[in-house]
Amino acid sequence: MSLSQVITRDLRLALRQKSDAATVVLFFVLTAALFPFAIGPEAEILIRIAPGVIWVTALLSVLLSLDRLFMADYEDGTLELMILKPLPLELTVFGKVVAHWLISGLPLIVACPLIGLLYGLPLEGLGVLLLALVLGTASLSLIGAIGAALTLGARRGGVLLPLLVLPINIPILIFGVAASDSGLSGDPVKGPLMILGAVLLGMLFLAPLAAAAALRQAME
Amino acid sequence: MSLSQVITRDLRLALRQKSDAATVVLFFVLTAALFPFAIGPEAEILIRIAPGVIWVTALLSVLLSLDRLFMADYEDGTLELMILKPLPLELTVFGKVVAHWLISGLPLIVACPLIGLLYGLPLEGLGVLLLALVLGTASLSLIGAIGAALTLGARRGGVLLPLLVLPINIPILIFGVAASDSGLSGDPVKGPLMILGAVLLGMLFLAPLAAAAALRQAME
Amino acid sequence: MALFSGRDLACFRGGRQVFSDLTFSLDAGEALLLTGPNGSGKSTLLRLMAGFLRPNAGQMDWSGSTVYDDLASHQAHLQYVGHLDAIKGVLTVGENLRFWACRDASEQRLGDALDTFELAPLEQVPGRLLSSGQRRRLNLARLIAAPADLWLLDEPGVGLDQAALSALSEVIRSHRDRGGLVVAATHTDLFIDDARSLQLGTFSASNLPELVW
Amino acid sequence: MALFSGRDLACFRGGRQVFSDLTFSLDAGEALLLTGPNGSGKSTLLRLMAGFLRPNAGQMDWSGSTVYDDLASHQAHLQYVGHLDAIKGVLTVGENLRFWACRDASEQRLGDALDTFELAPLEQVPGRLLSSGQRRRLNLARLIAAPADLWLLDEPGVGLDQAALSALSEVIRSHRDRGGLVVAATHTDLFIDDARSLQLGTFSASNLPELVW
Amino acid sequence: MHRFANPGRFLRLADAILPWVCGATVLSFAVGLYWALFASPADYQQGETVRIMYLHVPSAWMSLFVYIVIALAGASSLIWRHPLADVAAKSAAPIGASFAFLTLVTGSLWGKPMWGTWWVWDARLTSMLVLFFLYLGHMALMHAFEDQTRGYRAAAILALVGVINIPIIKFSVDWWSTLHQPASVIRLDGPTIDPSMLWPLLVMVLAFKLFFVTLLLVRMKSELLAARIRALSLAAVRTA
Ligand code: HEM
Ligand SMILES: Nc1ncnc2c1ncn2[C@@H]1O[C@H](COP(=O)(O)OP(=O)(O)OP(=O)(O)O)[C@@H](O)[C@H]1O
Ligand SMILES: Nc1ncnc2c1ncn2[C@@H]1O[C@H](COP(=O)(O)OP(=O)(O)OP(=O)(O)O)[C@@H](O)[C@H]1O
Ligand SMILES: [Mg+2]
Ligand SMILES: [Mg+2]
Repeated sequence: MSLSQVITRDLRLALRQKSDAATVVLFFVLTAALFPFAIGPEAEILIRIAPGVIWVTALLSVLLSLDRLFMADYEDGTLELMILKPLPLELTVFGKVVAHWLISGLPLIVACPLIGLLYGLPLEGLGVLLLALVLGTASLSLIGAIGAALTLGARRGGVLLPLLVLPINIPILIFGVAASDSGLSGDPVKGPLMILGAVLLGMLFLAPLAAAAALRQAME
Repeated sequence: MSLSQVITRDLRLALRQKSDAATVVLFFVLTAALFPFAIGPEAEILIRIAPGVIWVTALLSVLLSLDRLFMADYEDGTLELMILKPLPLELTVFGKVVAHWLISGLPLIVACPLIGLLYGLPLEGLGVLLLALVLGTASLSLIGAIGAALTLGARRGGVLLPLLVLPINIPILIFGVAASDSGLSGDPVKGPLMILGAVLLGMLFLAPLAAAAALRQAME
Repeated sequence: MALFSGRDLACFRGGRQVFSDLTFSLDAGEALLLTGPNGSGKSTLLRLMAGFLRPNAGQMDWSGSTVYDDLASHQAHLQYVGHLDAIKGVLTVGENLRFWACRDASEQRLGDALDTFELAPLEQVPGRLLSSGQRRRLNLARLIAAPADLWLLDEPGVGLDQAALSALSEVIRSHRDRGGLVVAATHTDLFIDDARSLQLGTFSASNLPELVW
Repeated sequence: MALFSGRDLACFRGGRQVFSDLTFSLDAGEALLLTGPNGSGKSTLLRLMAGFLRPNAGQMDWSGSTVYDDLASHQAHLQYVGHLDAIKGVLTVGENLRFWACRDASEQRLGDALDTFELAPLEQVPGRLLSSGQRRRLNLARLIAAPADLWLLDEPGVGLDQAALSALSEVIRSHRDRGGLVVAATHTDLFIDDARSLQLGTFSASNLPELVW
Repeated sequence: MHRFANPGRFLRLADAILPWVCGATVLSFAVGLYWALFASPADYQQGETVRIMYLHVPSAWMSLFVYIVIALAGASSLIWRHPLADVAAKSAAPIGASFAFLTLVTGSLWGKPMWGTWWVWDARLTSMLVLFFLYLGHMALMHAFEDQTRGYRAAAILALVGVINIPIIKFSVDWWSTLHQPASVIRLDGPTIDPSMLWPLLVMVLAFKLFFVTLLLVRMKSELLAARIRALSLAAVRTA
């Protein structure tokens, strides 16, 4: 069992059951398309709230899909066997997050221009929005993985995930929206993008460690 | 096994694991609280979008919790045994939906004034909002139950539920927001509330039938 | 005429024929043991008898009338114990059992069910703490808590210790004495006297399921 | 000095003591059979040996050094077959097995693993179509696909037909001939020659687990 | 094999009428397209872009029509367990979804020059978007199970629930958009459509109907043949 095996296996599982990839994107698109029904079709308001809606829905989509990141493997005993394997659990976790992001984060970003179209966003600023989403969703996936691992063992798992993860994600949300807003209005975007990048770097290091520790705990 | 037994059992399960009830409310509150971070703190905008945000988040919360309405019972074989029992499956389904609404819909409505506070909604109109939410979330639970039953055992369960159920929920969203808006601004609310009530009545009849039919064929 | 019988049954699963032209008949008090190698269709046949699956061909009768005319009433007089155990981890053993007991089950009967499979000391223990054999015993206790004419047992002996195994064979014996029917799939000896037996065929290599993703 | 040994082990689960003062020792080529009534702690002891659980007291050694000094390397030389089967329904039997095979496992070895448990004809079949015995056989095939010194088997005979059962005892025999160790919990005869045996105690009624929701 | 006896007759029937329907489709498209694109006048307001209408409006109508066909097929599948109804529903759904998609695409191509944006949250547009989602849901559910018959049954139940809801959705979306836009600048409906444009439109509508029938027959045929191949290979395995 090697890192690449972990990744390809998760990708293959997702492609075979197709659920993961499609869930996240569809959930994202449908939820984003739902807001106009609730808020009203006036173009000015929709443009005003579009980046916020896109970021919140992206955050929710990633979180919800993460919730079951380790669950299937935990329930059918795969996780036990993975722990027995020589590959460090940290790497296994990292592989699973990478696969998860490829399956759910990436399609979400690809679908984003569609939402832009529905909300009448100008095409020019979309590039920054997408870049910010790449950095943001990657961090969100990593943080979510910690939450998903922590909730495995805890009997009150379901509660914990949003409780743990949503507050940590608020900075990402704020800087993500800031970058997107600036991008759409043509203002400088370097600042918030740099911060998003820094958060991602930190999480790349921290999240596998924390998640692996939580998983070991959950096996007891 | 009687209807009341089905309800009390699901209530007891939920209270014992505590996760279900708490998850839904927490998800609702946290998500609604996320929007001000994403959209900015201007009071007029927040007040303007508050009913819409409350309804969309309520809809999502109900939907996400419903996703597993029958799943646990399906996976551990409880559903098989329930089918063997003399109680008509329609009633069993109805009982499970009632329990689910008591566990997740009701606390959500109780938590709603908190969100109102957060968004600076006037207290006077809140009554209508809550009444509309009672009617609306009950219909949402019933419709969601159809979706949950249809997707049981499906390869892409996760994707399907929102895809199937969100479009059908749009009328409830529209009339719910309309009633809440009118209530908050002091306009007459009878029209949309009546429609919400009518939808609920229709669903009380239709949903158990459709869901039970779907469950029977899921056992094959 | 037999109380419970099936004629020329055929069943496809996953696009592959599991068995065909299968015929059985059982009278009050009789037991039928299903044997055969892994994958030969024992579990499938039991699910068919329980009405979870419909046969692709053939016919099944209960006391002279075909079961598909009124599936619900057929299902009302059978008990099924399969691989899934329907045990909720947060409910105690007692609560788990009580839910499946029939409505008018006396405390006496419930106590009986617990005692038979030595679950009485575990009555207050939550389901998630049970060992594999204890879970299976809790499932078997359903047979006593909610009596039924026809028992469909899928590998009931799995995971049981000696004491539980002989309790099971004792329970089956007295069920049959009262005129009950038993169909059980098994690989091990269940110590059931003069049971009929039905040997299911071998899985043939060329009979691969159609691959559908 | 024994290759694998435990001294004065005690274990609590769900707030209850499952066993205490448990001592065992095994040398290369030896087999240890865990027996005892349901709930006596066989599965718990196996999970302890695999390092999933830590004992509340006592000590466990592998070739002289305690296993908790370097748990990962202890885990690298064992294989565990428990009640959960880790089979993914959408992957074929071959793909499922390949994932667990060791990195440098030759096709030859994989073919061997499949052949031993008569899974070769099922190689292309997706996991979700397997019967209960076929699932268990696929799990046992891991033992051959990824060789390890210590085999921890929790009721390996469950659900197996005669052919698979004798394949299992044959596989265990040749593993021991190569100096491998086997610890198996079982209620039925696994046909293992001159195995040591460890009888676990009875579940005592007064020893109820504390109720924790 | 009795299950396929009926489809066998259907296959023969389909083979007999397919050439005719196919020919009629080609013919009506030729007439309709020529009339619509060259022979009919340009609109005095919208100019040449009005010609998009000849694709847009028929496909809008067809997408609703096809959903009703699917719901009827679903009902007959649930009530009479008619195998052909399942096959019809499965074959029709992607066609209907394509019509809905075509409506959305032609509409937004039309909307860009007319309103200056690709998308407007107008009632009709929005209802069409929802209908498109309903189609997607139906198709996804149809293919979500290993066992095709489960997909058939689930999708049939969904189609019935959906068709009951379509009027409610339509009503609510209309209400929603009038609530927010009492005096809409966007008025699609021209009841005073000129006969010089009405006739080519009607021909195009006929062409779309025929096109649907042709596609449906072809898709049902291939679906049935695939099922038969599966059944035959199973039978072969059985005798082997
Ligand atoms: C994405 C954009 C659009 C969508 C989804 C859409 C959808 C529809 C639908 C569903 C219908 C059929 C309504 C009915 O039968 O009552 C329709 C008809 C029509 N649409 Fe559109 N539309 C779009 C854009 C446009 C634009 C930009 C125009 C021109 C300004 C336009 C002009 C018409 C006309 C003239 C009809 C026929 C009206 C009638 O039947 O009375 N549409 N459209
Ligand atoms: N859910 C399913 N869908 C499709 N095919 C299945 C399903 N379950 C089992 N099968 C197939 O049906 C055949 C019979 O399976 P079944 O579970 O009835 O065997 P069994 O006799 O109970 O075997 P075992 O002794 O291993 O329990 C197997 O070959 C299997 O591939
Ligand atoms: N996850 C758990 N948490 C807490 N207690 C547990 C857990 N699993 C088992 N137990 C308790 O530990 C005791 C021993 O269980 P174990 O599963 O080891 O028994 P076993 O000997 O394997 O029995 P069986 O023959 O039924 O498989 C049981 O009494 C059970 O109540
Ligand atoms: Mg079986
Ligand atoms: Mg055990």
